[in-house]
Amino acid sequence: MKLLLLPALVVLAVFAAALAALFRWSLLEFIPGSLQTGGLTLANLRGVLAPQYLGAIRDTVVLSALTTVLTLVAAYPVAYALARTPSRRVRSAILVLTLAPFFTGAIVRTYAWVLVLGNTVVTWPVPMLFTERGVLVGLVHFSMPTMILVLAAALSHIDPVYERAAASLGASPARVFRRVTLPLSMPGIVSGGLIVFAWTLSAFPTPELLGGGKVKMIANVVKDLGLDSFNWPGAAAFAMLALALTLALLTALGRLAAGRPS
Amino acid sequence: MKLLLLPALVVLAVFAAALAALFRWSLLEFIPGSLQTGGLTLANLRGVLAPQYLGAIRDTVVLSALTTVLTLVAAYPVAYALARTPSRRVRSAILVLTLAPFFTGAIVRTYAWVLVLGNTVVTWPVPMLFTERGVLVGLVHFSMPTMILVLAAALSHIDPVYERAAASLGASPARVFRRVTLPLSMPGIVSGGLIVFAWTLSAFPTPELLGGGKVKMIANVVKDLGLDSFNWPGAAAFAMLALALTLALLTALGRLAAGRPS
Amino acid sequence: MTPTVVELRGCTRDYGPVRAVDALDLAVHEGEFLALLGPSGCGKTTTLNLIAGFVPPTAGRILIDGADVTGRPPHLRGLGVVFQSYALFPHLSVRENVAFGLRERRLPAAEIERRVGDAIELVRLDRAGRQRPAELSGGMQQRVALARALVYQPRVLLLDEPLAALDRKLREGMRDELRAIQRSVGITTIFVTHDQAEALGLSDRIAVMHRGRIEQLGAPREIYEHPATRFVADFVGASTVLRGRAVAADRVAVAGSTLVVTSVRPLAVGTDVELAIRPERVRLSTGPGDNVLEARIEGLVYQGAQTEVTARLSDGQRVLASVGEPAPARLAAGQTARLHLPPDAFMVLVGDP
Amino acid sequence: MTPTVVELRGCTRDYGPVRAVDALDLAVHEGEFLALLGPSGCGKTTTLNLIAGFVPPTAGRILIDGADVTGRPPHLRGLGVVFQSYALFPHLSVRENVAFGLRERRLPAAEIERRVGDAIELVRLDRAGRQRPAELSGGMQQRVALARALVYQPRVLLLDEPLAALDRKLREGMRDELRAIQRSVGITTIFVTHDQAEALGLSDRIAVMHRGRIEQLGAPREIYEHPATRFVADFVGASTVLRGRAVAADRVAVAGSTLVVTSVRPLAVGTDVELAIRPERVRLSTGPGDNVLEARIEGLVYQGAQTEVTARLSDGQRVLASVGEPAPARLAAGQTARLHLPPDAFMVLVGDP
Repeated sequence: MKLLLLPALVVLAVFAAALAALFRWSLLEFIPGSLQTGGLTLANLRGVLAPQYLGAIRDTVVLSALTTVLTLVAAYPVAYALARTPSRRVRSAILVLTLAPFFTGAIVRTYAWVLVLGNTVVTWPVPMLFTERGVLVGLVHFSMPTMILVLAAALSHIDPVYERAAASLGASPARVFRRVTLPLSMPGIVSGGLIVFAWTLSAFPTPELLGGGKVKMIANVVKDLGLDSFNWPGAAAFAMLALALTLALLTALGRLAAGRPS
Repeated sequence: MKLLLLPALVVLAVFAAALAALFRWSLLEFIPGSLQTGGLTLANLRGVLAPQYLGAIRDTVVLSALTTVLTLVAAYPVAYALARTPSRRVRSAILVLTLAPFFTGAIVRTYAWVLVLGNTVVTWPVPMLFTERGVLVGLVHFSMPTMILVLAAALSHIDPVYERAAASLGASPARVFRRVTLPLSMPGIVSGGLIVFAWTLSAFPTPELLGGGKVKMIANVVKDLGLDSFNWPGAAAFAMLALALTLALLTALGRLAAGRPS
Repeated sequence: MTPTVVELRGCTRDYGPVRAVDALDLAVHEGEFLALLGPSGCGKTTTLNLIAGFVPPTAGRILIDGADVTGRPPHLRGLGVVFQSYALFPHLSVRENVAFGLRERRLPAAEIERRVGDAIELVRLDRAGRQRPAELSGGMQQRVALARALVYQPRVLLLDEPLAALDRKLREGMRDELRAIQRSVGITTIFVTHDQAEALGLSDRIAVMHRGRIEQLGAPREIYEHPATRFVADFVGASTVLRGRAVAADRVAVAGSTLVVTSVRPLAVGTDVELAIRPERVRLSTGPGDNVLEARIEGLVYQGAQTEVTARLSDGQRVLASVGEPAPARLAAGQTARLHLPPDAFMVLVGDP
Repeated sequence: MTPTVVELRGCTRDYGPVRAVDALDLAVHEGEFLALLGPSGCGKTTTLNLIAGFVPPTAGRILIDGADVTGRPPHLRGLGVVFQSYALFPHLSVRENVAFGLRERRLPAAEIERRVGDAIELVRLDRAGRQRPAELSGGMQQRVALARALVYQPRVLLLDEPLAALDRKLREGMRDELRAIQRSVGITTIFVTHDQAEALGLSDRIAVMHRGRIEQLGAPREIYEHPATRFVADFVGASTVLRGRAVAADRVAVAGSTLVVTSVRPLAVGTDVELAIRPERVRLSTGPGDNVLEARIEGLVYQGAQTEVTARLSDGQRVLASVGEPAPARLAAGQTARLHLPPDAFMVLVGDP
């Protein structure tokens, strides 16, 4: 199918060029108050690690990690039900409920949470809106559909005969889950966790709206730099940081996966 | 695994409650200049179809459809290469190149396009930035990773023996693609197209930044209503519209799929 | 009489509108090796699943050692199961797979270590202990599955087509090994198969299943030499079944000739009867004689030790014959041959005509 | 002599460090049915893929009707292929599947209609034309695959284990049908199988493959009665192979006794020789005599028509015997039996000792 390889190369070249352009911008000198840029410099990349940004980076990593863990815990049972129910109707109901927020879009979904967290529906014992707690709730909700789909795909690839075998060997349902289902779904847990973590690292509308300017994640810093200060080289440098974090994560997990015999 | 069903029900109940809350808000009367709402009304749902919004709805549907088709065409060859290359390295390279923009986040990606489309890198023969053309480019780029992954999954499920069989029956590589590979990848084309279309219907950062206020899609209208006018019931009504569009699409395609014998 | 270990009483299992198992009664005795033999869809695997507890019966009861276990979940039944696909846990090593059942029984580590070692030795896999199942050949995987199911000394061993996934050559080796291990352990075993050669070669008793019911239950020799029904005669041993009319207590008219039939019971004169005869009992005859029919040879399949001959009688009925080497005459398709059907070779069939 | 249709000249195929096919020479004649027989991994499927053009050879040339097709892509080779999994297009109906090859040849619609009808009739699937492959049974799918590969009258038919996916019972029926269709069409056919019974029953010639090479090539009877090597003797017919020392031109010392061996060639006195003997040629003897060895019975496997006996000689060598019914004596494991090995039953092996 060489006929398909040429267009593939073209598309990939465009992707590579876009990435290269972004990288080049991150190396250009920012001239405040101007859209023009100066010569090559490492100042932007150094600037990323300036004290005023380190807090945002730390907050982002912590929030992403928490989101990943909470999403995993909340999504697993739903994914299990989705993968294992014999009923077409139950499957459809689960799909509609979990995918609906996915398809209403970030803005609508986030507004819904502004309403819910803003004490308009229920009254919360602790402040939720414009706190990290609120952002976390929004991020988990945002990540749920993806996580559910990835986990359900992994779970549906596990042959139920393994669970039967474990039961025949004397394992109670809880033990079957612990010793067979859970370890065999590990590939789904890893990819789902990875996607959600990396995705949350670059989340924008959720922290912007639910954080109300009080919670800053990397994307919000980038937006401030780009849109408010027109510091596009600085924004590009942050983008490179996010990308580097993601690639580092991917590599680490790849090593981990290669380290344990399959 | 009844142990897992209870938490699944709890999670699903939260989803259902969020959806119900959104629906209820869409029925509450908006009192301009106030965050309080009045009694039940259908005014918001009717307001969605007011002339000043119909243009945005039409633009959204047209842009989403164009994005879906262009993404499909651009993503197919890459997905094919990804699914069929025997080389681990080629696969890794394709994955890094296609997934990198996915993980840099909407904001960074969109800024990169602001730079590229804004005649700062190359000079375009026609205006790109702040036009529907520019938004389209951004949306296609945004949709590519998802489409590539969905198509690659579908293509990798096609047993190459079918292609061998077609070749043995006298079909040239182009004919093998046309008569076997393409029809057998139809499930991936349908789900990929559906996801991208529905997702684009609710796109926000791309039209907001690349459209520069001149291109309005539904999410931008919702944002204006919610953030600028504090008309949350109106925003909720729009969310319901987006959801209804998506469900209608899902149902139509479901019918279509059921109509043709598998 | 040896005590009954597993008993099914009127067990029925429906899948939607399909009745997979139909009011089945079965008693399996202490230490015996019982085969459930039948074509796909006959209900044999469902029967195994009922015993293991993987599916509950729609009606009926299941007893193990006299105790009603109908509602008891699989992990409390204490059985050993070997699955067709082996179902070895891919994330565990061979040793960990074998130790699985012992760990669930919370035995002391030293005890587990010792028994796993013994079981691995029993199936001759001493060197593969640290490998993952995916690194093993089919035959080795089969042995691990067997060791895993035997190591905690279950009351009953259930085998679901354990040899079906193996190559023909390997299958025969594993068959003998399986039998030797079962004998040495002395465990009551129920074995599901669609392969009559496996059932005949391995079992103490065979239950031939058809449409959710047991068509015949007996020792291999009994099943082979005295099939009760046309289905059993055909499924076990690919017999020829001839339809004819009894013209005397020991004579049957078939294709214009009269055959002498030595049967336990005298035939009812004037009734239609079905006679089954094994291909290897049909002989080529050089001249005419008693019980010799003329037939046109339709097909010859050389099989080394013997040649399988398909021939058709003058009335269109088909006869299969297995002719040993060296053949008494050179055979060719289209020729007319004389087939001798010895009077004592006939099996008179009853039931589903 | 009949003309050569397919010819492989010194074909080698490597997969990374693994040599799947090793400098293979093979000529397939017009109209013949040739089996490539061997265990999994012997290179038989790779050989088929080389002929079909699915993989290029690492070295060597492939000729069809004398023309070099080594570099020609599969769709220009004009062959018919039936795959082990059938590879029926799931999105097309049975008729559309069968019409596929004709459409690619751009025949007029009426012609396609007619030939598809004929092909579907040939394989007796008249009623299934509009169904999808998934709605058909395994045997029916097999027939569709055959019709699809035959309908455009290819020069050569390639069959890759076409019966392996079928149940034992169905397999035997399809085997006969396959042979009948091939005969009636008269097409040159190359058939890959790991099943010796299929190869013996179907083929005009058998190429027994081992480690990427053809170990022996000949008619079924020749392969069965005169295996050239230990591998062939064991793979085809599960022979016993005895090692002994030639003490005269026609005498071999084995396990303390001297056996008379009728061989085409005189044996070189003092050399070690390997004698193969088929299980069905070994007879039980009631008393001592020429060519009678004592052996301890280790295992008995009842198979209905015969019982397979495994026995061990005093020097530890194993002998397999197939004892027909009714057995001359009641046998039991552990007993000592006398085995008669007829002088003309021995096959003297050459090569890989």
